[in-house]
Amino acid sequence: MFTSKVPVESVEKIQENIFILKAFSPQIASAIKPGQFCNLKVSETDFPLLRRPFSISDVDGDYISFMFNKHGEGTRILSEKRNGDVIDILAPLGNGFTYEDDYDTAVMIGGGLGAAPFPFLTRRLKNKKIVTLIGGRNEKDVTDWGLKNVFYSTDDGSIGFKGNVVELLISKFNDFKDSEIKIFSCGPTPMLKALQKFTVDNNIKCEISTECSMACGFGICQGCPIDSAEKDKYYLVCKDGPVFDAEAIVL
Amino acid sequence: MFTSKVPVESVEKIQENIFILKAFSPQIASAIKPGQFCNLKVSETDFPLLRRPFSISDVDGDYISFMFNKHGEGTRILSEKRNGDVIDILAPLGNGFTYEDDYDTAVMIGGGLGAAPFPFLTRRLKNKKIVTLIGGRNEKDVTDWGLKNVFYSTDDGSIGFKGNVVELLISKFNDFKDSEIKIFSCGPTPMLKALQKFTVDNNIKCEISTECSMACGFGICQGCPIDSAEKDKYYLVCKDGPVFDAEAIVL
Amino acid sequence: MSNIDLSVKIGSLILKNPLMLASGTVGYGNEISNFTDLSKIGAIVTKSVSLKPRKGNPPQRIVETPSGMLNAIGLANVGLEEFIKTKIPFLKEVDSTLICNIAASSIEEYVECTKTLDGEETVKAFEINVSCPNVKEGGLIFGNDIISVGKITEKVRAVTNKPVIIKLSPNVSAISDFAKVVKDEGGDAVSAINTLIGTSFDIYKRTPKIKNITGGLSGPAIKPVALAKVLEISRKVDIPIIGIGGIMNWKDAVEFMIVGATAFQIGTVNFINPNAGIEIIDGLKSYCEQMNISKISELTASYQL
Amino acid sequence: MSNIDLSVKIGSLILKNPLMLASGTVGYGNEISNFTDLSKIGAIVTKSVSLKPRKGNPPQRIVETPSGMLNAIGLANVGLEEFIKTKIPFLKEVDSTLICNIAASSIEEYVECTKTLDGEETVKAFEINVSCPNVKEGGLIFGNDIISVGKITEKVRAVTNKPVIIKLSPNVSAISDFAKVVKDEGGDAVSAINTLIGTSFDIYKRTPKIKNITGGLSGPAIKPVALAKVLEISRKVDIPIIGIGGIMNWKDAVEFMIVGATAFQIGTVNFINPNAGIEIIDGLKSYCEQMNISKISELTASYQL
Ligand SMILES: Cc1cc2nc3c(=O)[nH]c(=O)nc-3n(C[C@H](O)[C@H](O)[C@H](O)COP(=O)(O)OP(=O)(O)OC[C@H]3O[C@@H](n4cnc5c(N)ncnc54)[C@H](O)[C@@H]3O)c2cc1C
Ligand SMILES: Cc1cc2nc3c(=O)[nH]c(=O)nc-3n(C[C@H](O)[C@H](O)[C@H](O)COP(=O)(O)OP(=O)(O)OC[C@H]3O[C@@H](n4cnc5c(N)ncnc54)[C@H](O)[C@@H]3O)c2cc1C
Ligand SMILES: Cc1cc2nc3c(=O)[nH]c(=O)nc-3n(C[C@H](O)[C@H](O)[C@H](O)COP(=O)(O)O)c2cc1C
Ligand SMILES: Cc1cc2nc3c(=O)[nH]c(=O)nc-3n(C[C@H](O)[C@H](O)[C@H](O)COP(=O)(O)O)c2cc1C
Ligand code: FES
Ligand code: FES
Repeated sequence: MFTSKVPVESVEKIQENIFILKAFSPQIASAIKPGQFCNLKVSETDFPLLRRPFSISDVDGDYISFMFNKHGEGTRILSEKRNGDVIDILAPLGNGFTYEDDYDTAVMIGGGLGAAPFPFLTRRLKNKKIVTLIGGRNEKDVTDWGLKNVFYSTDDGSIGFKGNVVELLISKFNDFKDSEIKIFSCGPTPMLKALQKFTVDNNIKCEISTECSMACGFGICQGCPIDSAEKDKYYLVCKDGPVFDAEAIVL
Repeated sequence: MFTSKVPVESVEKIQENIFILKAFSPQIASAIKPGQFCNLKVSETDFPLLRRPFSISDVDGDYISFMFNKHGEGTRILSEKRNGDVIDILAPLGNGFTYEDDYDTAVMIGGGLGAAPFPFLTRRLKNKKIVTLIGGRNEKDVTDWGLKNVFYSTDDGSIGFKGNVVELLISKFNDFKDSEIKIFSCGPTPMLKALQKFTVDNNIKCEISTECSMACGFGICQGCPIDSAEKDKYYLVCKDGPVFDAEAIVL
Repeated sequence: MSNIDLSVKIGSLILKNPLMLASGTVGYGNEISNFTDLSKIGAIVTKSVSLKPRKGNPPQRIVETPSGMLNAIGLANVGLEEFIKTKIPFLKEVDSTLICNIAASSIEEYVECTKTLDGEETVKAFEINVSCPNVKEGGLIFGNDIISVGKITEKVRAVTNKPVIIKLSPNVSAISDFAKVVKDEGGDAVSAINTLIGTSFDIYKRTPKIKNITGGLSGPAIKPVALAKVLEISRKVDIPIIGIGGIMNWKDAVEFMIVGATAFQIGTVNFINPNAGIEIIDGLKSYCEQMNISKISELTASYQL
Repeated sequence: MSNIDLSVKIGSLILKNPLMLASGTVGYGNEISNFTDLSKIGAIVTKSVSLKPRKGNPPQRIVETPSGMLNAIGLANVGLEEFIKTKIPFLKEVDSTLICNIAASSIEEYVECTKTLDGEETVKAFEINVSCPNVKEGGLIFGNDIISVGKITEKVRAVTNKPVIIKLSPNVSAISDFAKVVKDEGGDAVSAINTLIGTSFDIYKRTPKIKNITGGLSGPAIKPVALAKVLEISRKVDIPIIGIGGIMNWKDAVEFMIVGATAFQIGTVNFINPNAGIEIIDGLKSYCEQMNISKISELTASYQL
């Protein structure tokens, strides 16, 4: 873990409201793993006060990328960064995906911007088949940036399967019958909850990347508890997560 | 008085730490007079909270200019504006100089960035001689941007007269013996105080442009009092000033 | 658009909408009328007036702080006589509701001011400022003393039939105790909050930046505190609350209504955006439409805890 | 550089410099030691420890506000036993001064915790948290009650010879009254301030953003208030003050010392810049050089009013 001042290479708008910020950081690029995140100081002033947590979306050589929606003050500022601007980044944070264990097919499931960590995971996966399911409200919500073998679901059916991404998974489940799969997922809580139930009931390996409000991002503020499956115990999303085994947490 | 969203044309660094911000505003250009000021919202967010008051430094056709030092958060943000950025400006504010009355020579006296309002005054003056005295700590503090017939004074003598600008005025006073002069001044309080004493003692017409902390800039917060020569009465710098007759105020 | 009922009721006072301009932040209305249409504003609360004119504190009176500002104006005002003679006539022309804010150094002075102004038809209600942090006498000494607040409410109540609103100090442990006393003594509503006491020093001169040493903190920085005070009163005392503190936009205004405010006031934002009031009213309308709220008063204290 | 004496004294406790890490904002020191050299820090104040472990409040515990943040952690901590077994050993290795912050729901619990920890050589002083706004019992109920604060000080004082620091609540009208009681009952110093009570609501769901409904406001937003509280104590009571609230950089730290603080703590800034402590110490040194100050303790209460 370290803080580092990182120069922005580019900010690209790849969809109606989806941006990719690319920055040059050999240090972070070599230290970070898929599923881990960074905590970004979006401005050089004390405003906005807190850092903003973002998954690492891709690492390409010495370059790192973040994928984000513009919705509040922090993401607005990020979306306006220009080549040469410098961002103070705290990284690498949390525990990433465990993707090198024993299984045949990696099924990545993302709800909306939940796709963010998967380009990097896709890049790092060796000798596994990949299926990627991305869900959103409509066509504009989803992207296949950096992904492989992508199937969409949308609430309005404007692209791909009409329905949510867990329904899409269930509909495709027969395809996976003959191989052992492991699910990597990230997205809004209702989706993760449905997925968690499905995978636990069906005894499928599943890792969930979670999100919550954070102050520090590295374990000193106790601001990011998540209910654990153990009684009377919270995990900290930033330190014990953000990626958890589906069985380990209560959503 | 109105608020207006004004596009930035350019920001130019004309000295070590002196910037000119030029913006396009036919509306302000046609409404504002020398010595009046504007109150600028330097960012699009609520931070920094308050507007920043700046004299109008020049008006050229539909373009208006501000001259400033970068010293705090607000001026830092202004110095980083780029072509096309938009600034919310409240203008025209306060009372400017009375420069069309009866006298022969306009003597403009600025301490450091006190020079700011004089390019515009210089441009508007018709049928008057102009002498401009600009004082600073050293060479880097002073500029003749937009000024005419300039004489410098510096504390360290690095350029022009060695001493302060009031001493420079006194040293040149013989030159003005035969013409009626009117002094227009702006700068740090100690300088204005010395000048005020000199002009009142010698019965010279003198207008002083003052500065103080402001919130609103147009008379609603009562935040900007200045002692008046009348007993038990404050003027408001933003509404009754910022330009005052030297005799009207207590500095 | 026009189907939404924005009106609110505070005691017998009915306002066309819940937005008021806070005392001390719009003077007597004339300067700000260059920027905004005062006839659309729910109510204008005038700068605190006292029996005699007050010169106010010497400069520096204002300093910016992170997301806030400190002020120590010291209740500079023209005094009651001049107020009636020159300020009321202007305000009469404006088709808005006029609430007169009164500050005083003694209970008698509060009573005398109220009595005198009670005859002015243009004045529709009184807001009694028992909480100015920036004057030596009165102000905070009253505002932090529950017995004084009770007495002032009682005595002022006795001399007017117009709505009496008491503006409370946030610089106390339990603001709801003060609201309770106001209710018990016949006050119609409370305004919460006035500014928090704060200071700021020049680290090179080691002097306070504000001549008065301390000032009152306002602006977005205090919004969370103000919301908590309004919520505290709302949960404990059944009295209309006028929410104040750090409102910059319609979202902040909605937040105040949700935690318990019947109406709200905007202060500091007027200095930055003198048309903020109108923009906030428009924002409230759109929000109500979007949320299918037909009467804005339904919002008041609609929190789900 | 090395000529400047940065050391300060709080009762019998001597710190190598006036910078402390505030309770609850650096856990037990281990995570932050990845970013900063703890051996250079004046003192580390540990997360409030209570007799039994506390799970803390359910999420959401944190929300950002303008120039501030609200937290309602609810004193989540490992409990006294675990603290002694696993946390103190790590802190022993670090060559810094360890101050143990204690929270409790009864006077007896404060006393028992202090007694137990008194034997731990690594613990150099106690900071008694009578002012946590985020727990149902204890906390604020004590913090806003001057008699309780006096009693806690007296009882804790009786069971230890190590310096006793009482951490005061800002949510009161006259914090100096509380500081006076602490002094009278034998406390060595006061810490001021803990967080201000605040809240924040989701305007679409109408629910509090923080599950606990209210939280404690910290960060730059509260700095003016904290400075005013420190100044108030400094002007009225002769007791060492540890200044806290919104310090982001060395300038803020100097400001706190000028208004009366002997030492100061940084909290929220650790989340944003975990090396802030070291940077502030460096800034203090440069300031002292520039201002020709040879002992930093000269700064304390050097205000010119
Ligand atoms: C581990 C982790 C990884 C994340 N990865 C991504 C990513 O790759 N791409 C992406 O677009 N977003 C991601 N997020 C969410 C991202 O942090 C928020 O979108 C961002 O903080 C919003 O900031 P804002 O200033 O634009 O929004 P505002 O709403 O103005 O922010 C206000 C406050 O709320 C917090 N906040 C707002 N939304 C969220 C949220 N969804 N989760 C947590 N805190 C929030 C902010 O951090 C800030 O403190 C991640 C969050 C976490 C915890
Ligand atoms: C009528 C008027 C005309 C002015 N004209 C000019 C000009 O033409 N060029 C120029 O460089 N400066 C001018 N100033 C001063 C200018 O307003 C300040 O330099 C500017 O506000 C500093 O902002 P900051 O955020 O960079 O500094 P900060 O120090 O970060 O500002 C903090 C706060 O202090 C206030 N402040 C700081 N310095 C001053 C100051 N000298 N006077 C008043 N308030 C101050 C700011 O407005 C802000 O509220 C003028 C001031 C007034 C009142
Ligand atoms: C410059 C200034 C002057 C004020 N003067 C008064 C006053 O005369 N009487 C009063 O009751 N409140 C006064 N207030 C307090 C405001 O009415 C309001 O309660 C406070 O500013 C909080 O609201 P805000 O954060 O929206 O500004 C003043 C506030 C400011 C900033
Ligand atoms: C997340 C968080 C947790 C805190 N926990 C404690 C605590 O356990 N005990 C305590 O005495 N103070 C606690 N505090 C208060 C801080 O120690 C400090 O008094 C306060 O944050 C103000 O300082 P700051 O503005 O520098 O953060 C906590 C503050 C924060 C932000
Ligand atoms: S965000 Fe601070 S502990 Fe997790
Ligand atoms: S700055 Fe507000 S009255 Fe002058």
